Amino acid sequence: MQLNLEWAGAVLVVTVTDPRIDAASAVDFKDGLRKAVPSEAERIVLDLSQVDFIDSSGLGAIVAATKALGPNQPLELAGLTPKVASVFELTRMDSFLTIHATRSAALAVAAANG
Amino acid sequence: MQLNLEWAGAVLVVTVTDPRIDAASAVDFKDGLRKAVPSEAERIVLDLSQVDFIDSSGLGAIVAATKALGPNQPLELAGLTPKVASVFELTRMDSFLTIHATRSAALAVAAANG
Amino acid sequence: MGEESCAPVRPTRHDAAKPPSVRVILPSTPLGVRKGLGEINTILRASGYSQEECGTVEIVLAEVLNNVVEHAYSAPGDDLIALQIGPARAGLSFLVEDNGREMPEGGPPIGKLADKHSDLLSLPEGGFGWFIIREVAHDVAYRREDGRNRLSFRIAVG
Amino acid sequence: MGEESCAPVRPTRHDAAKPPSVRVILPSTPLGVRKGLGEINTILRASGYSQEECGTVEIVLAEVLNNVVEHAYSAPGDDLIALQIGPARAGLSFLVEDNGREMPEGGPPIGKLADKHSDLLSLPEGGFGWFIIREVAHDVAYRREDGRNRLSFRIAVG
Ligand SMILES: Nc1ncnc2c1ncn2[C@@H]1O[C@H](COP(=O)(O)OP(=O)(O)O)[C@@H](O)[C@H]1O
Ligand SMILES: Nc1ncnc2c1ncn2[C@@H]1O[C@H](COP(=O)(O)OP(=O)(O)O)[C@@H](O)[C@H]1O
Repeated sequence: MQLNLEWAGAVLVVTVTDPRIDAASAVDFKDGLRKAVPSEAERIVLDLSQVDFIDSSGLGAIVAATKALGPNQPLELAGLTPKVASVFELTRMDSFLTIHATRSAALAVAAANG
Repeated sequence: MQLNLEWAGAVLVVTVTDPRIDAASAVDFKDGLRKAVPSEAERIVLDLSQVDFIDSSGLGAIVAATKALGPNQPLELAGLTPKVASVFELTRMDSFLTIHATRSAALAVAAANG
Repeated sequence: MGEESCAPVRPTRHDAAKPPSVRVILPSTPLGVRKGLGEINTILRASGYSQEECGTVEIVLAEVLNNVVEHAYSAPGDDLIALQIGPARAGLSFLVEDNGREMPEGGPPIGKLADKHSDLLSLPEGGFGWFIIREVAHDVAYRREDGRNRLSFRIAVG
Repeated sequence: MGEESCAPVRPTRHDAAKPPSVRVILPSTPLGVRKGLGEINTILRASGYSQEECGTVEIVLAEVLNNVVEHAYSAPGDDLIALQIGPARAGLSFLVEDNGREMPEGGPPIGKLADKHSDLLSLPEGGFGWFIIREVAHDVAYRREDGRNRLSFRIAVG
């Protein structure tokens, strides 16, 4: 599972460059994310704009990562493509997670919130 | 690979109770047959009436076993089911190997030949 | 699980799609499922289904097939899953068959969702699969026959 | 390899069989091939092919698929074999694809048989595979494309 890391101040932007977070890659994704995020990160933006498909394993991995990072390192999502967005909506996970239209929108909000 | 052994005088009847002698089981079959036949066996009847399918690996294993046992311990076949018989015919192996319609036919011939 | 309730992955109706009749056999492994979904997507696109409709089919099949891999068979190995796709009165019909273990309660789980009022930290990290299936698919039926699991359902696309 | 030469596994003609459209993805392992042949057999029987016709298809596919397992791929692992079955002008058409190594001479072997006059002890213990394929199948064609082997042929059943 390919993850691209980039800092915007204290915000870590993690871009998933694989087109799928599915049963074949969810464990890898969760491990990769855990290793990628240092304690200095005050906020994490997960850029999913290159992800074309997610299934319930991928969804579970994102929920698990969000819970593991906890309220002090909020994980926020950005750039959901249509199929991915519909899975979040279908499972109502869109009402529990913070989702931004784009990565820049996510960073703008992060900057405004300090 | 399940082989059933039974003696009829000095004739050893080996019944293959698995439905397939194929690429997944041919090596096992060849090993099993080698271990099953003691030097006392003067003739071996391989009862294939429970075998529903054989491929070229299984055919090769039978040819190899026949060659390894040699002319002093002739290996003869009995009870070929239709699909199995057609593979022996197709490859012309039916003209090199001794094939009996049934196991009792094989034993009758063996008894007549001493 | 009525037509009304599946708003987010709403099937669009048009006349172009021609339901294929196809059988797909795939390895019971995560990568086998991924590959099979790719093939099915190609077939459905070629049959005139929209990208959105293909996405609807893909998410349901992903959940059904991954459940077989993870729950019906013990460990990824040489096991296979057989899938039949064909025309239905309204949409496409699907039949998924495997030789794995029987469904735990003799039938597929209900599939429930997190409580609306629960907070993030109490969210479940799994169990979304059957909720998605029941939310999107129709006429879900399960039977155990000849040591085989047979799960059939319909998806309203086309 | 004309229609005349495949006497022992002779296809019978009747009107009941309806050629199915099948996509198969198999693990490149001996057991994967065995299970795949079982699923294909089930589908062909359900499509109206006789037991004898299914046997004809099974032996050819067994040889083709086991060759991929044994010769194209280095060792049984996560490799996959893709197989497509569809209707042909006369019979069923097959396309087998793998990502393994190229056929040694740039094409499938001729497949030859033991000399009629040889004795038992000089019989070959292998190499029957391609003889069987060429004896039973028609229109055998091989091409190497995009690092993939594509072998197509037709079997005159149905
Ligand atoms: N095909 C199946 N065979 C056996 N058990 C199943 C199958 N599908 C689902 N289950 C059972 O139902 C439960 C819920 O399935 P699901 O909603 O897909 O969630 P998850 O797979 O994430 O656990 C599984 O944990 C399993 O116990
Ligand atoms: N799919 C394949 N890819 C590469 N080489 C092959 C393939 N099929 C056959 N061959 C080569 O052709 C030879 C003859 O094949 P075959 O007649 O099936 O006999 P066998 O498999 O028993 O050796 C093989 O030994 C191998 O060298």
